[in-house]
Amino acid sequence: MPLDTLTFVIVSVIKSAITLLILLTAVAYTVWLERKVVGHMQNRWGPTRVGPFGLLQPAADGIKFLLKEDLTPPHVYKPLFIAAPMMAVIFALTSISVIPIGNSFWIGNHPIPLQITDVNIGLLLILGVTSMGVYGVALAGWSSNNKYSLLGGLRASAQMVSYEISLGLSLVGVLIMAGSFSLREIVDSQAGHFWGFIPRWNIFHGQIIGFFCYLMAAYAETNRIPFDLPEAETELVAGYHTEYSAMKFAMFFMAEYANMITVACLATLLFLGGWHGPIFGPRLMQVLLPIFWFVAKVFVFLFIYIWVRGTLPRFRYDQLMAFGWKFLLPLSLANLIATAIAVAW
Amino acid sequence: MHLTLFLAFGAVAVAGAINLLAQTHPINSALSLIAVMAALAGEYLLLGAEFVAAVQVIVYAGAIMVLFVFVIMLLNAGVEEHTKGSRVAILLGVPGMLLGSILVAWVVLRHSGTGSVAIGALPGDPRTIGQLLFHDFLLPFEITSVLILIAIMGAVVLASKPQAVQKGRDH
Amino acid sequence: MAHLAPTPVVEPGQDRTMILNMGPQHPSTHGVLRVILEIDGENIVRIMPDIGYLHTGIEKTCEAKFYQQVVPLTDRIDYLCPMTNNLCYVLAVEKLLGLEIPPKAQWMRVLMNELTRINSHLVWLGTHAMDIGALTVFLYCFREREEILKIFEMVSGQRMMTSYFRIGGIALEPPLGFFDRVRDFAGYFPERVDEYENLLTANPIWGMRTKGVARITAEDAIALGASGPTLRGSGVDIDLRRDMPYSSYEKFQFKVPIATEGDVFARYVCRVQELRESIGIVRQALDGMPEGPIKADAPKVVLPDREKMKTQMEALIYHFKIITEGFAVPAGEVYQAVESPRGEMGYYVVSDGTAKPYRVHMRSACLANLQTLQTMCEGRLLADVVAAIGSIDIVLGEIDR
Amino acid sequence: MVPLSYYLVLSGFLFACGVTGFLIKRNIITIFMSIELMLNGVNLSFVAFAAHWQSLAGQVFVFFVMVVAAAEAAVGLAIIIAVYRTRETLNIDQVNLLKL
Amino acid sequence: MPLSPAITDLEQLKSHPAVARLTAWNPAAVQGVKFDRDEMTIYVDSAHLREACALLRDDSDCAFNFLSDVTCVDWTPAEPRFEVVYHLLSIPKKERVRLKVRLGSASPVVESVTSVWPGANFFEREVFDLFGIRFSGHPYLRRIQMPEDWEGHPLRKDYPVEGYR
Repeated sequence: MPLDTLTFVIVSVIKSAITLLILLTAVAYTVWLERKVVGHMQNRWGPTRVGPFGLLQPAADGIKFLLKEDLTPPHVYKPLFIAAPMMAVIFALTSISVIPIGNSFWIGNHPIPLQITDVNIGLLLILGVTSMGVYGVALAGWSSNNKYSLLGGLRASAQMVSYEISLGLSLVGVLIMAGSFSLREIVDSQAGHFWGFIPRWNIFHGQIIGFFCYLMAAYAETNRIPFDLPEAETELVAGYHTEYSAMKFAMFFMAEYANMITVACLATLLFLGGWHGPIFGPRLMQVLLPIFWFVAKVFVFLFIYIWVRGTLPRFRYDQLMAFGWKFLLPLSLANLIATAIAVAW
Repeated sequence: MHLTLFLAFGAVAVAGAINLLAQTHPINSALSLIAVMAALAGEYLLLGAEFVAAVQVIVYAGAIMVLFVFVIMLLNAGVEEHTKGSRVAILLGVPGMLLGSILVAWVVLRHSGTGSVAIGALPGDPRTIGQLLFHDFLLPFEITSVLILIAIMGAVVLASKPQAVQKGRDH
Repeated sequence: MAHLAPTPVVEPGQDRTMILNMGPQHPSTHGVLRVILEIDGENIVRIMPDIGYLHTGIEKTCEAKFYQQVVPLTDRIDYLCPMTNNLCYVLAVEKLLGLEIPPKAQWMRVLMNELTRINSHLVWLGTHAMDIGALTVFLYCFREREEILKIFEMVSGQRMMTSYFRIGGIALEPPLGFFDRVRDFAGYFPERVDEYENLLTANPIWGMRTKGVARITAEDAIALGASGPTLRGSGVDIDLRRDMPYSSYEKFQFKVPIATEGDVFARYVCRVQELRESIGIVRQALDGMPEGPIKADAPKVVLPDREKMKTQMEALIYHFKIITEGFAVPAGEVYQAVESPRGEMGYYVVSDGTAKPYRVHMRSACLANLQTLQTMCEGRLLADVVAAIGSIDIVLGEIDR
Repeated sequence: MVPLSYYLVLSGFLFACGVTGFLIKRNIITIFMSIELMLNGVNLSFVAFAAHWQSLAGQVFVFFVMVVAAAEAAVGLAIIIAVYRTRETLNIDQVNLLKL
Repeated sequence: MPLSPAITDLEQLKSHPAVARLTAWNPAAVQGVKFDRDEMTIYVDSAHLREACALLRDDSDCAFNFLSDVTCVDWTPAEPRFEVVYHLLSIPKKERVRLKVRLGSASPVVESVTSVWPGANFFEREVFDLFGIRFSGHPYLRRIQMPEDWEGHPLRKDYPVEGYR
């Protein structure tokens, strides 16, 4: 094997491992954050017992999930029942691979981009992988051989397919503005300021409606309140994961939060200017600040997620479909046409 | 390297295709087909057709096959039933398929074995494809968009419940 | 009213439909209600409630107890409004005995009864909102409910199973600081109701989920025996507190909220307005609380005060007799109904002249209200069943007894 | 470097599998999936030829095939649902009459 | 508030609208009346119960349009053993009346009032379940509180309260 291929493989493996580590930690602490924030919104404390501020709670949860008895009900369709959570988690984790979290930095003469791989169709790759994510949910619902699960699975697949269209169309506006599928180039197109102080992010650059559509569609894609019908616990017990327990359940759980993080990263890259922000200070600071801005924006987006969860009730199934097809889809189409006209001018 | 990857993806595709035939439950067949499609997306990537690969995953695996799975779940399709005719079809069809593919392989390998493609041989980036699609192939593009519109309408009409049935339910 | 007739067979009527068992272990059937649904996709074709999973035979148990021993049992029927059940039972027995209750006891009963109503409505609002997905309202409601439970504990020593009302009056003189605490609560509670309404009433999603959903007309509601907010939400103006007053409710000023739409939202509006009216009644009760004894002057029925018992021979004898052999109640029968948070709570007590009731029957508002579910839900969506069950505010303890 | 013929053999095999599935399968949905498999086989040869001749037109044809496949899936599945509604079976042997 | 003795004389209570209406309709339907502790009780002949209920519901003077409750009392060993008790409420007049039907122990059957008030459904099922009274014409007379395979009717006075079944 030639040397540069070897280097490529080694660097990729290292980066994948690091990304996976960071992502899983982020997933764990997003759960913690959600419990804490929703707790405070609801006059509770959230986790406090394990570690300071309950910071070790995710570890405790993980141990609990690992040590719990892994039940497989007798009437399930076993191969898919086992495969479904794996599919969910694999697709959720894969999509993070093309997300850049900052500028490249240099080790010697080698530029190390802060992402696993920089492909020039990065955005399409994410869309493709997330569109596969529906299989985990749908097959879990079907293979559980449980009526509630089946309804959850049906709801999930219908919902995710429907909202994917709006999701894709809401992104096209940004693509037209940036003229590229590469996430790095999209972020670079958002550098600079209007009149010296308003950052040139897409959200301030005529894509506010696009951002709104993206937000709604993304909530629906990740099955979060107010679109959490596939797992609406008060109607469908737990929807598609009714029959799951222990680590298999934890996989769905991880997949949901990993998807949330992916969506938040994507929103940051596409609408909120990625890692752009004021850069100052010594050289080390200049390397770290973009990452900080990126993480801060992702955090804000996640916070909105949690905030909405603490506030809104849930749609009904027909209303959800009507909202997706009759409101969100025309709106994102209109946004797309308006953007195209504006850019062509 | 190229050959190894080609063979790996090819093996997945072949295994998926055979599994599609071998499985009796439609959901297993659907999953095998998804595997075939994902493997083909890999082949496209090897050929440098990145955009096609992405669209293959998004459209085929992410949309069309989800519809299939959805319908299988909706209709609660069970294991296939076999009739006398179908057994004959299997007896004749499988050897026929093997024979046919061996024949095709022999002819192809024999007569066009000279050409070869390199990894990433195509300039398959979205920009050039877009140029081609919206300039040279504009008319076919528009016609397909009309086609898909008609298909959508047809699907809506077909899948909506007949009026008589709906009235009968309002008791 | 042919459409109100039940469709009982538990088999799918059509080939495309499927039978879904909702409950008895299901997060939104509020206990152990089992609802058998026949669904076509997400549409409800038929719905049939199945009850009895919490049947404890309280009516039978009552027949083996002395009259005063039945009071703690009544707490356990509807565990969300124990005092209302206490009140209804003691009113019935007092009517059988022909007892005169001193004004302070009556006003205390009104005060506690209205707090109980608020308590029950808070649980309803929280769980109903949670069924529809608004998690936060649940915890907000339980924050206020906690304060009410603390008030209950202060006055009766128990948070839920209070047994505070006794035949002939109330159990104990309210402790020091009790009225201040209630006044404090009544002071800030209206703001808290505003808080709940901020989260729900004008929320478009909440409106979409509740307006026009699970509609029932006034005629159907009356025919099915619905009562309370379920009936008033359909525009029937009846409230037993105002129309057939008991325990000196006629001395209080309050409005009876009515809504005409008959949907989930109408019932929601009725109950939320009732929260505000109830706190108004609590204030009036605090302001006009009369002085005087808290127990009727009937030594053979009412337990003597502790101090009298320790100092007077006669009181000790009465105490001993009441505890060991109860008190005889003149033969006869009484049906006493009160307006519980859920509707018409009625106690039918039959006496044969002995110290134990011959028959105690509870008319459960929920049992009748539950029958409306069929009319409300057929032809609607699965998620509407959850909203409808939430909106009729059932308590399985009361339904099954 | 992979010979073009390898791609064509793979493509031909997938197509043959599709044809066989079309013939031997009894479930309408599976038959339908076999058609998709054939289309996929053809797509592969399109892309391979495009790479071989360094012409993008082959790729463009793949898009058109995908669009047709999508339209076909939508209409076909709708037909399957309609057929299932009236006949309550998915077995092709029992759906061989044009009317009920 | 001393108790006044119950009035059971039909003539004295003629002025009550429900009594007046029922006697005017069919004197044989009214077997007796009782006015005790401000509550009106009318003993109705079991054969005429459903019609009497429909009459009281639809009559504009009475307008007892709301069925509050259906229950039963077991007076064993007396005969007739069962008293099925109906509590009616007039929402427009804010009045109550109690109808009673006496049933013998041999085969306690009474007409169902579900055709008058669909809401009687659960109440009658409960009475059937716990007392074993049969309601003819009830659309779905099955046990409601007890399990389907339960033996006996627990609220009857002769049902054992101790020991194991």
